[in-house]
Amino acid sequence: MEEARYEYLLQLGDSDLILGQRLAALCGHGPALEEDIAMSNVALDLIGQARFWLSYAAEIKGGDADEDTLAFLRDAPAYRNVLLVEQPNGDYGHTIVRQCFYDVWHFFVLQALMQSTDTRIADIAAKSIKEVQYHVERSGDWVVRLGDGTEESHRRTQAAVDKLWRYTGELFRSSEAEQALVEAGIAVDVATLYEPWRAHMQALFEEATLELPGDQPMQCGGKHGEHTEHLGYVLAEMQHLQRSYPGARW
Amino acid sequence: MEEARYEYLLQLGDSDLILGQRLAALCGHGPALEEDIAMSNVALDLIGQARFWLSYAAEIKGGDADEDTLAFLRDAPAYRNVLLVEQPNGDYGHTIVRQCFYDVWHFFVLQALMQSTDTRIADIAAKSIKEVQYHVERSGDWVVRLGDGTEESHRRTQAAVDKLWRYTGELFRSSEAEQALVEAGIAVDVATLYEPWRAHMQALFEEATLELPGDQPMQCGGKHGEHTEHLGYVLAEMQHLQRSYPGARW
Amino acid sequence: APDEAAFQARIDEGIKIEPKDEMPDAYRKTLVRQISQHAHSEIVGQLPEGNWLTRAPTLERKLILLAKVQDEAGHGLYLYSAAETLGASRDDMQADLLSGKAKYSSIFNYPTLTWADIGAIGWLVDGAAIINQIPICRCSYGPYARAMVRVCKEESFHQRQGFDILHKLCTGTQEQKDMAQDALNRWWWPSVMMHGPRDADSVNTAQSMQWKIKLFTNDELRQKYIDQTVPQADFLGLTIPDPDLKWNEETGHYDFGEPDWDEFWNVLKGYGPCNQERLQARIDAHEGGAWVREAAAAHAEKRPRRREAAAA
Amino acid sequence: APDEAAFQARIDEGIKIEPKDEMPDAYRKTLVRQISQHAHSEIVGQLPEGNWLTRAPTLERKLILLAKVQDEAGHGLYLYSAAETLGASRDDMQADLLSGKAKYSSIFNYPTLTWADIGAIGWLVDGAAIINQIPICRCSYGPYARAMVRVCKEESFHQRQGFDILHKLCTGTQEQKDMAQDALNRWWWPSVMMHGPRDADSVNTAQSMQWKIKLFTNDELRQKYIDQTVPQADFLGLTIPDPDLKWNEETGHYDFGEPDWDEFWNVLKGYGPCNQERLQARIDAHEGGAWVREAAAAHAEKRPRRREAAAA
Repeated sequence: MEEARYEYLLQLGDSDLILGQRLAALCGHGPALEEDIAMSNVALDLIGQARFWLSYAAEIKGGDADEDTLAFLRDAPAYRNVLLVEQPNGDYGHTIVRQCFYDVWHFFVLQALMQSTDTRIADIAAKSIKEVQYHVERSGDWVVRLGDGTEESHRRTQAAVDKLWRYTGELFRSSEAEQALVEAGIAVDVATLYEPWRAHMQALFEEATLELPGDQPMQCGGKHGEHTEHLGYVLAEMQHLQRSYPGARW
Repeated sequence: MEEARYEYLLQLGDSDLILGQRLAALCGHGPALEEDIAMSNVALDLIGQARFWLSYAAEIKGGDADEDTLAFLRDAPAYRNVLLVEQPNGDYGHTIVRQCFYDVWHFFVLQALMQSTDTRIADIAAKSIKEVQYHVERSGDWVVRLGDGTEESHRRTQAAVDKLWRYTGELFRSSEAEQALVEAGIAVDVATLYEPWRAHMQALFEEATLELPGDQPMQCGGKHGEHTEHLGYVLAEMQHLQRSYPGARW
Repeated sequence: APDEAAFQARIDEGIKIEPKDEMPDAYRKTLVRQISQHAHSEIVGQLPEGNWLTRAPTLERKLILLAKVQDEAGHGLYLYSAAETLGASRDDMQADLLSGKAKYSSIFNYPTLTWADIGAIGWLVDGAAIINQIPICRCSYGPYARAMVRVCKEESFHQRQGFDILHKLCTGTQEQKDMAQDALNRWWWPSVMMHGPRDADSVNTAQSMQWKIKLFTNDELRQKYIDQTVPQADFLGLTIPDPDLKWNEETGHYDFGEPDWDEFWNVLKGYGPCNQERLQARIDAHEGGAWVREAAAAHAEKRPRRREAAAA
Repeated sequence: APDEAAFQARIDEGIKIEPKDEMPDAYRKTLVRQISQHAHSEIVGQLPEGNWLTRAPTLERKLILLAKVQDEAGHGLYLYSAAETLGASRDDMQADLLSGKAKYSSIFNYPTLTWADIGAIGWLVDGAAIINQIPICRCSYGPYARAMVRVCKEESFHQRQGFDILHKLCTGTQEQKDMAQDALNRWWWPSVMMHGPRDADSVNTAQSMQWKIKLFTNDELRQKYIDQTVPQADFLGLTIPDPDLKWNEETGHYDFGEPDWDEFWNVLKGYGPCNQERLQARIDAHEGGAWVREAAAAHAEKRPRRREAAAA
């Protein structure tokens, strides 16, 4: 069970971390100053939450593991984030759609985890959910603005939806580690979140005049370390300093 | 003197290696199949030559240094390549102009080094110069084609010239290590190569209907480890595997 | 038709068909489709391996990989030329690739996630390709057969290089061995599917075999591939991820399990892990290079005019 | 002019000028130029530090840096708002930045090459900025003075964070100490030049001082900066790269060498190591974000119309 709990905490922490890392790269390059600031806030929240999850994971792992050894000294196959969050920022339409898909899922996950029988998990979820509530509102607002904005913004945003949709299936499919924990009341059964997530998206997309894609084969693998080709580059950059000066303290 | 020779070999090897690395990233993404193949040839030549220089440098350094420890375990401030070669590929105009500036300089350097009193250096130069002769022809041809092609290609290529020109001054300025070696007949005094290089460029640019930029302050620093912000990213990617699995053999 | 009978008779006698020979339209079309598809596979095949060019772990490995990816571009060139002898134009073929009309080998829609994948591609993917291609060296269409001789020679060199990468990993640290096993786990089934669908589900095989464009069926090639590869995996100390795999004394072949054919068809229909990325990379290269090709054409036209003006 | 005399009298009495007050055109223009230049510096100043956001060595350092870069965007916002109270429009000010007409602090045209540079920027660059800005908290124009109070509070927090980065390096491995010293070597002189040219070469100073927009001369600020910073360098165990630097008992200040003013003017004229990259990054962000801003505007216009339609 401890191994499963460790894996599960990595799933939660790695997804927050990698999405935070992607957003951090946008800082100073956003479409408007206010946007830059708001997006940095989301990145700050996500990386902050990642620290909670990874610190807890490190305690379970024991030894000299800590949030930083987990973040900086695992190679891509040991990362457990969902594929969605490692996709490139692309244009702002892609950034926002990726964010919206994740935020709404993230909210439902944390909402359920507040009832976790693991009180440490429940506490982290309770601390995080207010931040994520704001993320949901913000990315949803932008999906509507971009979807129902100009012809160009509509086209770009629909293209982002069509491109990123294939990474949403994984959000609702449990890994083996997760399944074991669901039975113990520790983890949420993500399959049960699909209907509310989809209903939320449907309402939002209607307002945004965007179309939800039809059924199609989904890309999975992140939760057991089979990523897309992007993650290796993200980590090479993120980990370079820690890897290059082994044992140094920063 | 051995320290100066080591530094000088790094200058030669690092410049070849980083330019080869930049070109390798283009492989499979060039503007035409034949171009892809030709550009890969240049990359192969440059990385091959880098191996000669770095192996010699490693012998001087001694211990368990070899071409790979030098290539993969030095961080940016220890790299000695000129700034020109670490500049991004940009569009193909930038790639070609960067190449042309380097190739012509490279040719004159090797031509002079064939007379080096260090016979190992003279041998490597003699082995390499035929390859570089071909590089000079090829990038020169393309500068003419792009400069005297369409209006768009002329504009793009002139923009590349204007942008990259500021990195050419460094090619003709000796580092301290170099100066010491020049006196011993080991290194070439690069200042003496400026006139022939410029004459070559002038003739080429005339045919290409391009303008050589006027005098302006030049960017230097690569030869003593002060690089542009690009090199750190190049190395993070290039070195990730070696850094992540210390001590492994590949 | 009497012409077709005469044509078939020549093929049956083992006479090579050459570009200027008469040939049935269907023969020509089948060949153009197959050769151009093969050429596209070489071109798109540069991408998964190219993904590790900037990250190869030693300078020597970087050079070897770069030379290999370059060879693939070269194979693409010979093959486009072979298809051109049949009246197809390279521009049209490439347009078909970029529009998604023409296919390329589905194997290249899988991602390269670790350095071990570069070994696995050389060993398994090139290994399977060679099994498919060696018979084509004897196919009825001369230019295709001759191009294939050259391709196969280089591919077998590549295969040994891939095997060598894995061998180094398998004699390395535990992490490296795990990396190698993980790569085999991911590439095994896709490579087994490289020989195409089961014979029962394969269209056109009979006609192609009659024309000696195809000399063995998919299932025959697959068996040959597996028989050849299993001992190599044993040598490396790796476990092939097929619980049904076992030596059959009676047949003198390995029995093996059923690949996930749903996955095969999904990837073929465009839903593999990297279909979008691969095609987009080619489209980006093509569109991003348009101004360069136009400049070269414009300059080529100017140059002789300049010369004339200078001479006048 | 009698109006100007009255205006000057109010300033001399220490009365703050507020947006709706009458003021001489030259006062207004000087302030707009200075405040917008300051705002631009905050915005462009995000870039050199932003260069290490994806590479910060710990998660905590990454968060601290991200929060800092975000603060800079916030400072840009307050400052643009302060300039807007003088009738300048943010769009115009940004257009002037992107066209190269408006300046920003030259220090941001230097590259961040190692993690130690992030420490050096916090310690030296923010340190020098605070010295320049603290007097502005008492300047004659109310909105500018109030914005600066907020900015200075955050900057001094940033300065401590930068110092802490270097302190960690200086108590770390030899490689880390070397990294810190190297950063000091590169950032020292540019930071000393942040107070502007020598008083003898500085234009407009007299008028600005009379208007209490400027309260100290460049050379006074520079001396204050050096006096404050040298003991900090000593504490870190780092050597300031100025052979002429020494304590002067008589004056109670440090004597110091002459910066390379040629470099200063070159960077100001656009020939620094990163001028092109910094401006290009801002242009790319502006142009790449145009469709997003247009969409937001279009949607804002649609929304009330929809509501009306729904209500009708």
